[in-house]
Amino acid sequence: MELLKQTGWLLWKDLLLELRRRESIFAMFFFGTLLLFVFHFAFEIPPDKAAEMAPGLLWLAFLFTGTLGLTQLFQAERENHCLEALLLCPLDRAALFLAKVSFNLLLMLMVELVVFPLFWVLFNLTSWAILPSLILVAFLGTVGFCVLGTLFSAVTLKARARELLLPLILFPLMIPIILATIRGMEILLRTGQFDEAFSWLRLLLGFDVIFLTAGFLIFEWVIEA
Amino acid sequence: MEKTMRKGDRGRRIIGSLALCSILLGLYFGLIAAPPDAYQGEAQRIMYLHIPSILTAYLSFFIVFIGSCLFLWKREKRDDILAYSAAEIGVLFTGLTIIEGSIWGKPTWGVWWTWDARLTLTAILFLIFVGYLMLRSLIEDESRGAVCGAVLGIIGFLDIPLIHMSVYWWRTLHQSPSILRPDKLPWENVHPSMLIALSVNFVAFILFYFYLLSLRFRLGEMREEAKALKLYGGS
Amino acid sequence: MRVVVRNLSKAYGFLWALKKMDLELRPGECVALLGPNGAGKTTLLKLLSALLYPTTGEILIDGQELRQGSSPLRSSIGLLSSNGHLYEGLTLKENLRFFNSLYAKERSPREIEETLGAVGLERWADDYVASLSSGMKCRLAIAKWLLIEPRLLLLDEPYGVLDGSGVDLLEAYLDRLRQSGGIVMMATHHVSRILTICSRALILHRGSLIFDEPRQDPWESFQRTFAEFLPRGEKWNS
Amino acid sequence: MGSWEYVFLAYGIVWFALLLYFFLLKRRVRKVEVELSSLRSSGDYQKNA
Repeated sequence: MELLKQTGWLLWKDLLLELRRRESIFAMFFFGTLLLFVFHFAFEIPPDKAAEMAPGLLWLAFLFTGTLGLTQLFQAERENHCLEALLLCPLDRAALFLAKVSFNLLLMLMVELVVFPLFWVLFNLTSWAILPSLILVAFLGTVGFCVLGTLFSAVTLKARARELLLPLILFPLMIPIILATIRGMEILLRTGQFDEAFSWLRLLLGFDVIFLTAGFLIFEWVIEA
Repeated sequence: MEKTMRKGDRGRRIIGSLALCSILLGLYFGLIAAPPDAYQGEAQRIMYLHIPSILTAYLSFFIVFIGSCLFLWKREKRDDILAYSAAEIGVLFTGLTIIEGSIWGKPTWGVWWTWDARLTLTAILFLIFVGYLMLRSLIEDESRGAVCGAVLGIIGFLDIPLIHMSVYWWRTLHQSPSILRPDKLPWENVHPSMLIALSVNFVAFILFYFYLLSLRFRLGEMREEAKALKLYGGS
Repeated sequence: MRVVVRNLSKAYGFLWALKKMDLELRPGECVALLGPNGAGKTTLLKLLSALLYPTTGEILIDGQELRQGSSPLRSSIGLLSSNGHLYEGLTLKENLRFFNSLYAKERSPREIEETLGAVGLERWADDYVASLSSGMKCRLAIAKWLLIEPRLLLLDEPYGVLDGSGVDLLEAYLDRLRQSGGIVMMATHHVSRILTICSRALILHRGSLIFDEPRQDPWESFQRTFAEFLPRGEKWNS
Repeated sequence: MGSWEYVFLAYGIVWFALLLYFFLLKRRVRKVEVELSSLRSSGDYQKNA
């Protein structure tokens, strides 16, 4: 229970700082929509193959936007040695991990809230019935991205060339997420039912559970190193 | 420190000589003794290189995982040196595996690179290894670099099965399983001497791998000792 | 609150920051930590507040070993660094509320305003910390520790930024903390000022403890060691 | 190219790279040994005092 209270306060601080500075959220919004347009120009998508290519482009936009958010994640802690201030408190390090994961998750979900309908319109997809399952797949994918992304954002906190190193380490490890979400969405768009996409969904769920627990255990050593 | 140096060296020399003669044996079997494969002809001989090096790459990734776990648990510099040495040699073997794979691909499929499941997996493993070495070199603080490297080693290893599953599902989705499935080892029509060639080469690779690993580990230990001498020598 | 330091040493790569130190801090003591730059003062403070992992040796607080991670011991340890450890983007009140809640000390807004008044910052209560001068940031840090009430307070050169009234405020707080059985350790270069209030002085030289004596009035031994090891420029009665 | 060329190409690259790494490693080990012996023999204990 104590863990949740501390996580709540940390999240309150992060959201307050973000609402005041509005650095990450605007940058991620515009970057997401920009990427979507750029992809649209870059690839001539024939209408019949739209269902096949659309999820891939959408998820590329989310991944790059998410990485943008990740590099800013510990920015507040870097100023004024605030990370030391947090480590001084009798704070459960897992609470800090949980707070940072949920903060980045909130940011990415807000971006997805805007980019998703835009994507829907741009690729003039029609079937509304499968929207809830699409959202479920996108949500699980974003959770997996935020969990591993937060862990490695902390790992590369004090490394040189941090912004280059983070994507280089993160993307190979993200391949299960990338494949699962894109293939899952594509099957949903193409067939409309869940049967085939179910195995991808199980993979996503497994990914999230494994790395959430691994993150919980390992984060403490990373942040204290 | 003197005594262990000599014992370690003698042990390593034995492994070295064993590795050397098994390599020669492997070359003999692989290139001369084994008959050409019914479908691929001579090109199939590259398989005697390809399979052992893939397994050695996975073995070195497993050693990085073990070294990383031990280091995070007991924080002994020795385990970190083991993990780093295994990663460095792992990169070498994984890179070679990719080169062999594409060379083997040319005569059998007529193209240098196909998104065949096994080649893709080796490429991903290579990227993770490169990420590990980049991370270690870009973090100045020694102890922090070791901890962060260990975390990447553990998370990377935990991710391998998930990557396996997703890549294989992704492959079966696209490429209908052809008769010549490179993922499945052609065991049925294998000639006994082919089997011998494969196993001898496998032993040769493993021995040579452990020889290189112990040598690199020795180098790491000596560097650590030199650092300690500069440091403790002063107090 | 008793702090026992046994065989403590810390090395950064090739350099010894702290060499084999043995130390004991008893309740009610105000320890002055003196020494030239790079003598290991900050390293010792960070080790005592478990921000750094000792290379060898251990630190026992009330018999329990101080280890990194979220040990409950941390709620009784405070580190006051003159301008750090505050969120620039938050206002003064939010900073205090945030840190108090992390220390599991629910403070009502009235208490927070009172403490801000005590340190003379009530007028800037709702401004951002970024707009404060470093002296005012140090006062806010004092307000933070006033509310959290640590048993062991470590200070890293607070005199540098504080003005006259700030110093009196700080020294009054340190006296109150000592009376209630807490321990104070301050690393500083303002030797004369700390000598007036400290009950014991330590001198660090290149990571090793070369002087550790309780205060007496005619303190020849201190003057001798101090003059011998510290650079000329550092007049001890400045 | 006949399939034999590919075989030799593959074997050549692999064993060349492995032996190259082996010699580089040997050189690195020798370099550190020299440094270690100089450190140990000269025993420059004063440097850090």
